[in-house]
Amino acid sequence: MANMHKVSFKLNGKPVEADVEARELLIYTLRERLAHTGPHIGCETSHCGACTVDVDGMSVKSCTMLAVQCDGSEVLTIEGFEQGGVLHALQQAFHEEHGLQCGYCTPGMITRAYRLLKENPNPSEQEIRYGIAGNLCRCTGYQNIVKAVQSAAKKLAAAQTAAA
Amino acid sequence: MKVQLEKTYAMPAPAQLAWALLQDIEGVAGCMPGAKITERVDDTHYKGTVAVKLGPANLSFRGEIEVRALDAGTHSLRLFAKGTDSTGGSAASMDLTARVEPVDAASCNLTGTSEVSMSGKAATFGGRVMGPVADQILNQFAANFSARVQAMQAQSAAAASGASASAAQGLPAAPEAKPLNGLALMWAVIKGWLRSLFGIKGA
Amino acid sequence: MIPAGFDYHAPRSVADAVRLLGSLGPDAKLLAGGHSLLPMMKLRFAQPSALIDLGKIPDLRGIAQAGNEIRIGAMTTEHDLLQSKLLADKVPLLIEGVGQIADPQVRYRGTIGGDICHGDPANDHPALMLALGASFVLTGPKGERVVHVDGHFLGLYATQAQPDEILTQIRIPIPAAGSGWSYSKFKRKTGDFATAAAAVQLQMKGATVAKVAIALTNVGSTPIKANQAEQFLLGKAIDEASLAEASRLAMAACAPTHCMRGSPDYKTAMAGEMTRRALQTAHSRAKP
Amino acid sequence: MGDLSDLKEREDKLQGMGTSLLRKEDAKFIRGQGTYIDDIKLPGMLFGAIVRSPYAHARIKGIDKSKALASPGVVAVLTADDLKPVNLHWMPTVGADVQAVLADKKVHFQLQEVAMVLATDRYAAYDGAALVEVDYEELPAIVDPKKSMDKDAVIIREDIADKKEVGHGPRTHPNHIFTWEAGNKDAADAAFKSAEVTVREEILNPRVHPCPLETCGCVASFNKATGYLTLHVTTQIPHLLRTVLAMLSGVAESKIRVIGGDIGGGFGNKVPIYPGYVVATVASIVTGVPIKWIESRIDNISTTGFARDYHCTGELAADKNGRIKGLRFTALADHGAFNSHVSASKLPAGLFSICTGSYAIPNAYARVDAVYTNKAPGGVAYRCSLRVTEAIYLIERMMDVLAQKIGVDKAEVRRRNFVQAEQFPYTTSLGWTLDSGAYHTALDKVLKAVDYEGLRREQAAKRADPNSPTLMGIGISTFTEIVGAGPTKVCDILGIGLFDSCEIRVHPTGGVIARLGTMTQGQGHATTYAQIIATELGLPASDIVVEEGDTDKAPYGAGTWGSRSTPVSGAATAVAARKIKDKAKKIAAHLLEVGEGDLEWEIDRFKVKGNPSQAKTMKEICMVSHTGNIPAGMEQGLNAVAYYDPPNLTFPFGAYLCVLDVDKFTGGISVRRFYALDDCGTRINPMVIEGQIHGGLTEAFAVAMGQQIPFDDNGNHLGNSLVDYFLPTAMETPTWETDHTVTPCPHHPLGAKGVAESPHVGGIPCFSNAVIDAFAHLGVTHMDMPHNAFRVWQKLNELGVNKRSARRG
Repeated sequence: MANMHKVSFKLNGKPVEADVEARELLIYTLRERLAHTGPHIGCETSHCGACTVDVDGMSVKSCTMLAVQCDGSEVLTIEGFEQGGVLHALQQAFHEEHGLQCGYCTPGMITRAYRLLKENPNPSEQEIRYGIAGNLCRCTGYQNIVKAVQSAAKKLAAAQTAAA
Repeated sequence: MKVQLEKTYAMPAPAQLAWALLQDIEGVAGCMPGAKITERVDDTHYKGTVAVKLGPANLSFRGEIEVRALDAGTHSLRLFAKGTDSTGGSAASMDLTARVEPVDAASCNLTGTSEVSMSGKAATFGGRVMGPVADQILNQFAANFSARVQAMQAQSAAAASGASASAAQGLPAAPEAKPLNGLALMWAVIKGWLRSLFGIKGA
Repeated sequence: MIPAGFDYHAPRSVADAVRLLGSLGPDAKLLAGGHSLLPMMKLRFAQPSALIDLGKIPDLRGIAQAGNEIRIGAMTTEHDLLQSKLLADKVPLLIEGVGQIADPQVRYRGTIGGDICHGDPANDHPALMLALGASFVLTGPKGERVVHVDGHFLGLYATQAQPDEILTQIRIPIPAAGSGWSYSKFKRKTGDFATAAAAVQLQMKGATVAKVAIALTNVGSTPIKANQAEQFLLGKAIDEASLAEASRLAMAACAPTHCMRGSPDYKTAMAGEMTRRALQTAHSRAKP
Repeated sequence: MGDLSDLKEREDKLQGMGTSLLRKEDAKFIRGQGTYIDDIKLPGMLFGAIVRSPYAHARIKGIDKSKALASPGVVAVLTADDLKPVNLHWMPTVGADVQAVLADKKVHFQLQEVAMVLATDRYAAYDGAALVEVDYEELPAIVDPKKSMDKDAVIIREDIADKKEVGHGPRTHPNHIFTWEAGNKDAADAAFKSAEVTVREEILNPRVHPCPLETCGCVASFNKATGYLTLHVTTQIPHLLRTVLAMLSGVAESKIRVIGGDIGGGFGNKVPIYPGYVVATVASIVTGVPIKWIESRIDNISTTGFARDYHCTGELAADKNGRIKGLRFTALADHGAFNSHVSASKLPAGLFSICTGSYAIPNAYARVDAVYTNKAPGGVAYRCSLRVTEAIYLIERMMDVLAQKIGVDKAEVRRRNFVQAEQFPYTTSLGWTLDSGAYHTALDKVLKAVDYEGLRREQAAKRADPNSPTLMGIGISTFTEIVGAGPTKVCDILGIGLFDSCEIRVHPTGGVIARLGTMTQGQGHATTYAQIIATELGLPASDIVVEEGDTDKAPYGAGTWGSRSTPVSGAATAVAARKIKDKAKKIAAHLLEVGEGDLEWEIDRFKVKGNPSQAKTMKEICMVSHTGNIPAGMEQGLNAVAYYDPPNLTFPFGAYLCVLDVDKFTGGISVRRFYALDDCGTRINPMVIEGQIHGGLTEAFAVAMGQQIPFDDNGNHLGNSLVDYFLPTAMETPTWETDHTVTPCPHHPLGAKGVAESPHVGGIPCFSNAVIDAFAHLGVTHMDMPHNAFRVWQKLNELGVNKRSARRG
């Protein structure tokens, strides 16, 4: 029997703890132990990106990271995007630009786009396509997802200047 | 997923000795890297395991070996081995014909013809590595086989007029089954090539 | 698609990691970014008894210049490499190569050391290292040794690193100012290994080649240095004729196996084509 | 009152048909609050992991569970022997065959289900599965369907070796399933005999997989106390599934509840009923605790719901001007190891007979021979109706082959053979009545939009230049789809007609709940159905709730596949709404004390003709309908249910054009432009339609350029994970240009047709035609999909196009 580990990390700003086997994948801990079912499992070979979460400022495929590796980390999932009843600009934009259909890739896609815009607040279409190339969508053909990310980028920039 | 292999190795020992060893299935298996006979069902049926290790990858097969032919006339042995890996996800079988041909009084050739067939995950994901791996296994098998025939030769020499027929008895124990080691093997296989390229750096 | 059980260790220092590696035995494996190892473990091709996670050793991360070489900690991620102004300035070939590895998420986790240690000729760093003439610092119980990339890759998943050694640092001699570079990679889709790729570092003297390194990805059981193509190009101008001959010589060095990416013929042809394109691009970037 | 701005305001408030209403379903998905199958967790739930065969064909000599049972957390291991007592080790298929639920004595394809390990969690279950020891005796496998019916071919299905037929007429070989024919062979043969020109090609539609991002799975929960079975499951057909479960399990259909929940994409993969569902259900009935089974991605691609695998031959006979006189299309269909192909009972080859496409072809004959191989069963329609992609691919490819043969432009040869606008309704020589179309208009609009002549000029220039590094290809496809199965007289599954349904309840304050027999998987039903009702009843879409997929709540229907939701359930919705509107009109007349004939409808109210101030809004009527102040003898309430049996299928069509460049040296292809014009009749929500077209085109691109499930000679999969199986990322996916014309469907209450599949069905041949057009000047008439770089390079290499001129630079 493999040994157990106690991991504690910040999940969407709140401290959490779990007792896990060393082999337990982060996606499993999030979904099965911490009831965060936003991130999904799509391929298990780290190709589809449906399980994408943000760990310490990195977009990570949580099906290819062990929960024990997250001890002491800051983890952000789709559940952490809406703040005080207000949707994040990306959530709003995916809705307004029809950037989702079945919704299965959406949490991973939005979480990835979030980090992309943090690093590149004003990306070109090509930069967006390159930036979300680790996230597969079978429904939309990406065109409206690209539009959504562009529109969110504008909204966020506007908010920035307004705040400044 | 099938690969056919035919290889000939020079053995620094008389054909009779090599043939004697070839008839000793446990002994032959002992020369197979990572292989071990775990049970002798009868004279022609055995059970055993083979562990193949390549970098981080590690497959261990358990299965059966059947001696399909043992022809003293042509000094040839035909084996059929098949097994499934420990997770049940992969399976492999090998139809092997090994033949000893005298070259001169002191040396002979060991020729192996085999068809290896893979099923399951190993065939799906292992296609890219299968050729090289099978190659490595045979090369190390030949090396071990050669070492043992030479040991037998030394022994029978010591035992003055050794009867080759009984040479199979009292052999040195088969080298303990170590899993096929990718590093050591690759090193052996391409040492010559490396030397030609970069001298013997890192040897 | 769930790995078998194992023990997990996260040493905080290289010394501890080396000690653990020694004490835990041959069935323990080093864990870097995990994007090669974890999928193998999920398929249960690999079932290590223990993982030694190098991710918590700060000393193993970082990019710095020391004299005429760049030193990169083995656990530096592909993403860190891409962000590095120093590399963009001194070793642009590495940046161009890394930008074509896998996808963004994999680049956040994947490390240069892990990519090299895996000893997979399909990975991109091995050929990049060959083209750059890098050296590797291997740390073991007997201390450190520095090995040159030439001859480091012995075969599929096999390198000169001994089972008790850890790759701790990569040292890259800074290419001469004004030299050109290119990593031309042909792949089926984003996230895929190269069907074939060519890494070229080129130094011109006037109109002719003063120094050139050509290395190929995924067309043999190791990354391949196209020595004959390099030899041939010395002193030649880069033109249709020399490009044709250089790519022919590069192809002659290839020995790929068949897989879903294509036949040996095709992969060899792609290696030739990528060599040609990398040389052209490198030439266009090189200052005479 | 009544002035235009007021009318517009009231119209806008409804957000009814024709407006791009943002989707109601998005709210939960953008918050990560969807409830997909693996999100469901019930108390005491066990996880089931399936043990699968590494062999494509083998006898099972023994199964040793002992090690698995000893593994921590493992509760039970089920094999065929354990299912025998309840007689569920085999199950009937919709193809009139039987399929092993768990392998009984033999495995027939690689990764076939052999056992299920039940454990306290997923990790324990997979550990246990790895410990089940199965003793196999390998048998030779048949992978190539062309070898299935060889005299000495190994018999794949020993269990039915002596069965004379499997549903559809006599079998001529133990590995033969059926032979299906349509049209008049003699007439077609005669047309070929007298033809000035004939062309023939062998054309493969390779085995592919829909590969939705969510794999298949279920949670079965049987309550021993109440005898009530609840199945949460990834299904596109909840009601049919409930019926089949009742037939299989013996549980009364009234005590079975199937819940579709949120589905992470279907594309046909979630139509069939899979062994995993059945074993989990049986396991729950036996253990009395909930059982979850979730498929891995590898299992998904390898074992559930493949598509195509049609090995076709196309022949056309024409006069020297390219006017087609005869058509002969045949296909050898690889159905895998069991005939669980999804098809309507009377249509074993589905709708393959739509293969005359958009063209007036006087004489046609089609034939499909289906055979067994050692591959996975369960052939589905991958984002298309049954076998329609196969049919349309064949005719659209053959139109190009014909054009090349007679040296006529590929657009022109289509024009010359189109069914003319005035010919509709047009009955094809294979028996379908195309209800409407405007094919010339569509094609001409596209050619103008892309400057077709200009493109051909550019292509000619490129062909003339030996130093051009690329070959330029222009592909056209002018397809006609057949969707909306379907009229019960032609279409049934297990005897159940493929009608569909809608139940509408209007509440006193004007809120509406509508429940339908369909099952959304991302198509936006909650939005588009609401828009239909909004327009029909004059109540705002925002107050209309749509429910689907829970068989305890929704009326019976055949589900969502084959683009049937709008054609069938959309119609049912309109019909149900109109029943309510009729009753509302009576109430309005009663309240306004006028005859019904004196009333006219205006957006959201009935008003008295010539006296617009006299009116009753729908909202007012909703309340009144729940009071006593209604016409004598009338029942309270404003509810209605409609079961719609469509008089015909619908025939959406389109004209697509693709421009691409082939790298002469790598075989790599880059799509420069793709222009898609679709005509799906009345457009309910343009935004949703656009989205469906983007998605369909992307899946068409994937199929044409890279998708294939390859096998080796032993029947091993060679590419069944996303390592190899091609799902394009944002980097590979082209940018889509869309356009439309509107030709309403004459027999649909709203004039609407299906749309989601058109881009897939029409897109695939368009890509292929473009790739092959790039080689047309070199005498190439056909290249099989997928057009991946390796395969394209082989053609370049064969033709020597990839050789550089030996000029010294």
